[in-house]
Amino acid sequence: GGDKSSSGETDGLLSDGKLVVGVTAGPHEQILEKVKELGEEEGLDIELKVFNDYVMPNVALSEGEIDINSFQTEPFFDQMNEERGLDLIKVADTVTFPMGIYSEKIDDIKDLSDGAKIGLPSDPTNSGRALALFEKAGLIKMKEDAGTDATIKDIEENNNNYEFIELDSAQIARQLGELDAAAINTNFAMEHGFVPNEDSIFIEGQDSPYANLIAVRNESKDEEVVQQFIDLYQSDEVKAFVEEEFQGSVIASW
Amino acid sequence: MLASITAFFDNWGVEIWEAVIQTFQMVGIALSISILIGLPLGVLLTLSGPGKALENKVLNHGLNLIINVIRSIPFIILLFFILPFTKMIAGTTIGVGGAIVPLVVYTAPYIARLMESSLLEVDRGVIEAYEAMGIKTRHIIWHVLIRESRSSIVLGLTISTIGLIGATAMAGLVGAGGLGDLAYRYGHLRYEVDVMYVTVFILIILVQGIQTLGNRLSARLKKD
Amino acid sequence: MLASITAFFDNWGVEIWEAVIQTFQMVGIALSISILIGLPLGVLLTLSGPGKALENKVLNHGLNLIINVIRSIPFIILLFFILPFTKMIAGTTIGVGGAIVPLVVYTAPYIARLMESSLLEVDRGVIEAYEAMGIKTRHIIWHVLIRESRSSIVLGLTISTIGLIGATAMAGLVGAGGLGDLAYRYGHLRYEVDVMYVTVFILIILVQGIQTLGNRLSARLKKD
Amino acid sequence: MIEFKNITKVFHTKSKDTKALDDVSLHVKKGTIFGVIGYSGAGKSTLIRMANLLEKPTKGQVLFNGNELTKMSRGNLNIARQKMGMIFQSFNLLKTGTVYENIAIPLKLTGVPKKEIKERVNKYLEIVGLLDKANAYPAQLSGGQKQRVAIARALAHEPEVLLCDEATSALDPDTTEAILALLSKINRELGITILLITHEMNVVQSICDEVAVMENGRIIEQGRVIDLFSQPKTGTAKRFVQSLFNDTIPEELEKILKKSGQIVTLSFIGNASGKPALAMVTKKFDVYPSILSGNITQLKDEPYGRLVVHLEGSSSEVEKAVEDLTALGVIVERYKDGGDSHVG
Amino acid sequence: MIEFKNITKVFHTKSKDTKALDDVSLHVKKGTIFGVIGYSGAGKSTLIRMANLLEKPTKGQVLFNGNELTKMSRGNLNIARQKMGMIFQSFNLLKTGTVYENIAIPLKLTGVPKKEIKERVNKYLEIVGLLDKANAYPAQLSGGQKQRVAIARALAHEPEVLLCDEATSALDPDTTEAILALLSKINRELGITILLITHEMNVVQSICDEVAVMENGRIIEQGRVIDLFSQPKTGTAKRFVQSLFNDTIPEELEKILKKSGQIVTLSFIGNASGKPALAMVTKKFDVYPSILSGNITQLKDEPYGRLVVHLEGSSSEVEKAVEDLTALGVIVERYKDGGDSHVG
Ligand SMILES: Nc1ncnc2c1ncn2[C@@H]1O[C@H](COP(=O)(O)OP(=O)(O)OP(=O)(O)O)[C@@H](O)[C@H]1O
Ligand SMILES: Nc1ncnc2c1ncn2[C@@H]1O[C@H](COP(=O)(O)OP(=O)(O)OP(=O)(O)O)[C@@H](O)[C@H]1O
Ligand SMILES: [Mg+2]
Ligand SMILES: [Mg+2]
Repeated sequence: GGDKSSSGETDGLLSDGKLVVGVTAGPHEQILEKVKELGEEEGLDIELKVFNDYVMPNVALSEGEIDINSFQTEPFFDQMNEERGLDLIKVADTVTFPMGIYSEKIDDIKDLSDGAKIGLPSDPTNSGRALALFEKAGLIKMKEDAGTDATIKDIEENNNNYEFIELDSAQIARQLGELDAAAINTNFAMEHGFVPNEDSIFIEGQDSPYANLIAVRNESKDEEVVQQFIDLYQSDEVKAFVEEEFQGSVIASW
Repeated sequence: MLASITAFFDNWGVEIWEAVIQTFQMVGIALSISILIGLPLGVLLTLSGPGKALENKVLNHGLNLIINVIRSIPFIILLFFILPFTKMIAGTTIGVGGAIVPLVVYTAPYIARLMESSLLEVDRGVIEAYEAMGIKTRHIIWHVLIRESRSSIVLGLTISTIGLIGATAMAGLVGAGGLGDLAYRYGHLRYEVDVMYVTVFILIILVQGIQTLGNRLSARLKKD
Repeated sequence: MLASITAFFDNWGVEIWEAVIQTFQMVGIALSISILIGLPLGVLLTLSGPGKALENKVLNHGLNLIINVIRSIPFIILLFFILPFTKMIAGTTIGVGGAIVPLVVYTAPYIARLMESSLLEVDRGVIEAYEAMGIKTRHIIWHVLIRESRSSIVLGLTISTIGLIGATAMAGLVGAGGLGDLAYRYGHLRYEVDVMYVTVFILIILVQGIQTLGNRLSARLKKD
Repeated sequence: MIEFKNITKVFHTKSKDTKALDDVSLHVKKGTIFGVIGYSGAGKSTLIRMANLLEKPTKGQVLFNGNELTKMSRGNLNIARQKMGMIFQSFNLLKTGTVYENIAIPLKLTGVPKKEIKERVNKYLEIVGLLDKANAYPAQLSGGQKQRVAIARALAHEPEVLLCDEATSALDPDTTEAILALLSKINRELGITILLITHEMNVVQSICDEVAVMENGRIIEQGRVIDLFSQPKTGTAKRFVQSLFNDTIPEELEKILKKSGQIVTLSFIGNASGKPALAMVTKKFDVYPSILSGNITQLKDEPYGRLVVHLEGSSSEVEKAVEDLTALGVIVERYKDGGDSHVG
Repeated sequence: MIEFKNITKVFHTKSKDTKALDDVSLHVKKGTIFGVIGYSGAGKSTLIRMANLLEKPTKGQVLFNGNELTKMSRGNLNIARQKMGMIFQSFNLLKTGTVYENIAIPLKLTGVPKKEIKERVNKYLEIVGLLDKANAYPAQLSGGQKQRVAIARALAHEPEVLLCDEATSALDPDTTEAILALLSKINRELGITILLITHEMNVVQSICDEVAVMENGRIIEQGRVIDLFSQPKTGTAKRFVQSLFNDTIPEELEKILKKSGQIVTLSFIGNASGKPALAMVTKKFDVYPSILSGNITQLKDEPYGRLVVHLEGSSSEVEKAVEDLTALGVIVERYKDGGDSHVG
């Protein structure tokens, strides 16, 4: 279980009888609550540690304070694993939050005027992705080596002088009125009352590389309880819950 | 070494400079407005208290309640809670303009509270002397209460300015930028530690400067 | 109406109750430790100043610098900046345990600053009277300085307690939970506004209670 | 000018209630200098603070120029207060203001024209001898200097009424005399009414017209100064008068002298100094008067003296001398020691 | 016991420097009561604050029992200070403590056993007449009551030396007398040394052995009290003495009387009261002495008198009378008005 920093102990993740799972607040947390419920039925005691931050869940996992985390996209995970030299490993796919571009002012992305204000999420799991989306929509051109954790600093061409404003991902929908367009995660868009496929002026395809994942420390990837957890997560009950709860704004990617 | 410093500033110079400007804008504007609101609020809060010159139970309880309500709400929530209000006042909820309103809402009651604790320390005898001369309460407020507690008020304002700088770090959430936001987003979230160190260093210089200035001024204003 | 309230609490009662407990834990523990550190720090800061009983330029400048450095770093960054230190002290960096250390690091210098501005207001004459009686500085600190400024110290502690409650909202970043975090997570991130309103309401009650208590106590301790 | 009507003031504290004033009535007439004396804690400061309503009476009324202060609006009260200057027992100066500012600021705030302010401040600073301290802050002043600033501040308003609470208690005799001379002068020349609290009988002696004696929150004696000095009715008044006329002698001396004559206290009022009564008696009878202690002084209007005298001689001669002295208008009393003192 | 050696104290302020003490040397011997008088701002408080090093000398040394205070470690200084009690001009009480606590807390902190504290506090509260105010806070006390608490606080330590800065300035004469009697008593019975600053000459007169007169930071005169009273050398000393002996008469009176004789000032020292000099002269010559003003009083050890007398009679008779008086040990001076006063 958690709070065991000394790695490689033979008694494994369940030493204190609980599997400690790190998540970020929001949809990941909601899904994990469902998983936890299922775990109870099967006699697996899951404890959730909810973070509001995108770095801590990995750091805490690496330090052994938690056993598993489920909150990040693959590009972000790879980046962080490498940069900080963490020995973490992806063990399963979870869900995808397709990202769309929304606007209250225009109906077609081509109508964006010169110097338009365009919002995008400020957090690292989402901003690179939003920029990639803008590139795909033909608004900008990114540097070649920009990678998945690109920031607005990595924009190479911005011929129409768009002004990019980084905002809190959860709030962009509410502030959309002051922007000409913005990239919004589908879950937040839906909570705001948008129907993604109808209201977006541009949306990520189903082939998005930004699937979220479950990560563990390398040393514990083979533990039985990890697989048990993955099975719980990738169960039909969870899939049904995701479909019902998020109405297509969160897509099960397994 | 030198080369790497040059490289760093080539890369980040603009962002850091912008962040500095944004921080100064946010702090400067928000502080000015907060003082304009917080000072009279603090005076009113103090003087409407029991046994004071403008004793008024309803006003006192009302002010206390409002200040407490605002101070109850963590800034991170306040920032979004008052979006409609921000929009109404500032016309925008984004950028430096959008950050000013929540920063003021956060800082003004804080200043009022610090004012209160300064004003309560003014010697009653001097106030009485001025009352005895038939001087108007509004003049007593300015020429006795505020004057006599100015050294302590300056310290309070120093403390709140530094608190305000801390709060601007979260103003990044509404796209206002600033040093704190730069440090958080690039330094912490993206692990560009250089950026973090440099911005934090600038913040330290800033805060150290403000505190030193505040302490000096306060000591100079103290005449006993 | 009643039914919906019951439903709400059936649904959220446990979370809210847990958050209340977490908030109380964080505030209670962090405040106690912060006072234990901040009070002596404030005394040392004040008394090492120019012309004071323990005048010591190096110590004074050192303390000032340390306090300023810590107060320069926005809490959101401080939280992560000191992770290794947190790990060393608390053995963990997450949860309530992991939040305590940064909360203390944030609050103690703050208390020290507020202490400083209270202590500076103590009448020099009384201190002199006790010096003239050959009483040890450490006794003067306790029986004169702190005693005479206790009313103002209580107000300062009230202000910092409320600041601390505000900071716990960010402790959610390290998974410590608490009311502020609940409000942020559900209200802000999930649009469950009911939860947000209820938690904010509880926070308001809490803050109002603390402020009222603080003001009352302060007024009672004031004897002039 | 100022009239207190049945004023009672009770201070409530947790441990007990203190009746600082108990049904006090007093009329300070326009143009008079009215002194109030009494032991420490008698209620003097509380009384003077009633005059401008710094302290609100629990019961009773305070009238200023016939108008009830207790019923005035804030604005009118302020107008009335501007006519009253007050010198506080504890000075109450602005710590953050220089000596100059301490006098100038209130003048500015009560609407004195800018040009005049400078003149007035300098005038009164000169009067209290503090021109060279104009730029000093109160913390840099001696006790007496602070008191003089407070005096200058009150005088600079040139008020109609001056309320002085122990205004000269921290001053040396010379400065005190100068301040009293000044008060006398403004009273005489400008008709300013002065209500003055003091514990120094020489202050009462040298400038007061009327005097009231307080004890335990009550006025126990009141009247013209000369009457109080010559015929104090209460023990308190007697002891205050005695403080000035120092008419006690050591007990051993008393015992020795009583063997060879009689010890008497002589009080002269008015122009007794015109007739050298003691000299006449000395020439007429076989007595040798020897002055043991006492004081002859000029009260505000009239001279007044009080001497303890040993009349050496046979008891019949002494008897006759006493009769003669009495006939010459001197009050003769048999000397007895002043008795127990008030404290401890 | 306390020795000041060439003490100079300069206060630096932005506008100018003030030399509060200027090369002052003074020796307060064990067991004496030493008075310091001087005009407001003369440097008296600064001097007394040197005695326990509350104020550090710019130049010079302070010795306590032969040890140089200026060179002591903090710990030793504290030990020395515990032997000195001090009564401040501005009381300096704990605002947050009751009267009881104000006396008890310092006792506790200087290591007085718990049981004894209660006794002592009550004893000294009784002495200063404040037992009934034990639970009051300073803000609830009158000026004199605060001063009495400060006195009780200093006395309760039962120190070897007592430093009193205007300790009775806010007290009525009766209370003052009682406090002075107490100081006299502890001086006599316990041998306590007292350094006392005052502007009230009657305090000097009734309890001091020695006295120093300060002016502009310097000691301009110093000696036994009786010498100061009988032969004041400096103008300042003369004016202080005059304040007690009030030997001025109205100018009009002076003019009238001068026509019928001569006005003289007579000073008796020692047991002049044993010989009724004035009476003898009256009988012997054709003069009618009439006492105009003056005072005869008991200094600490000896009686002392100073009278302004009108000697009515022909100038030759008056001349003879004056000669006779001088022969009897009376100092006779031609009366002239006291001259200009110190302030404004
Ligand atoms: N605010 C107060 N609360 C309670 N008691 C008070 C208060 N102010 C004064 N008293 C009490 O009222 C009585 C009268 O006080 P007051 O100050 O009028 O005395 P005073 O005659 O001026 O004495 P002094 O000559 O010592 O200045 C005292 O016993 C005092 O303790
Ligand atoms: N802290 C200070 N800074 C500057 N000047 C000072 C300071 N303290 C005292 N002085 C000045 O030193 C001189 C002597 O002051 P001190 O208090 O010794 O006078 P004092 O003889 O006690 O007078 P008083 O009888 O009025 O109390 C005064 O002129 C005063 O203004
Ligand atoms: Mg009084
Ligand atoms: Mg003095």
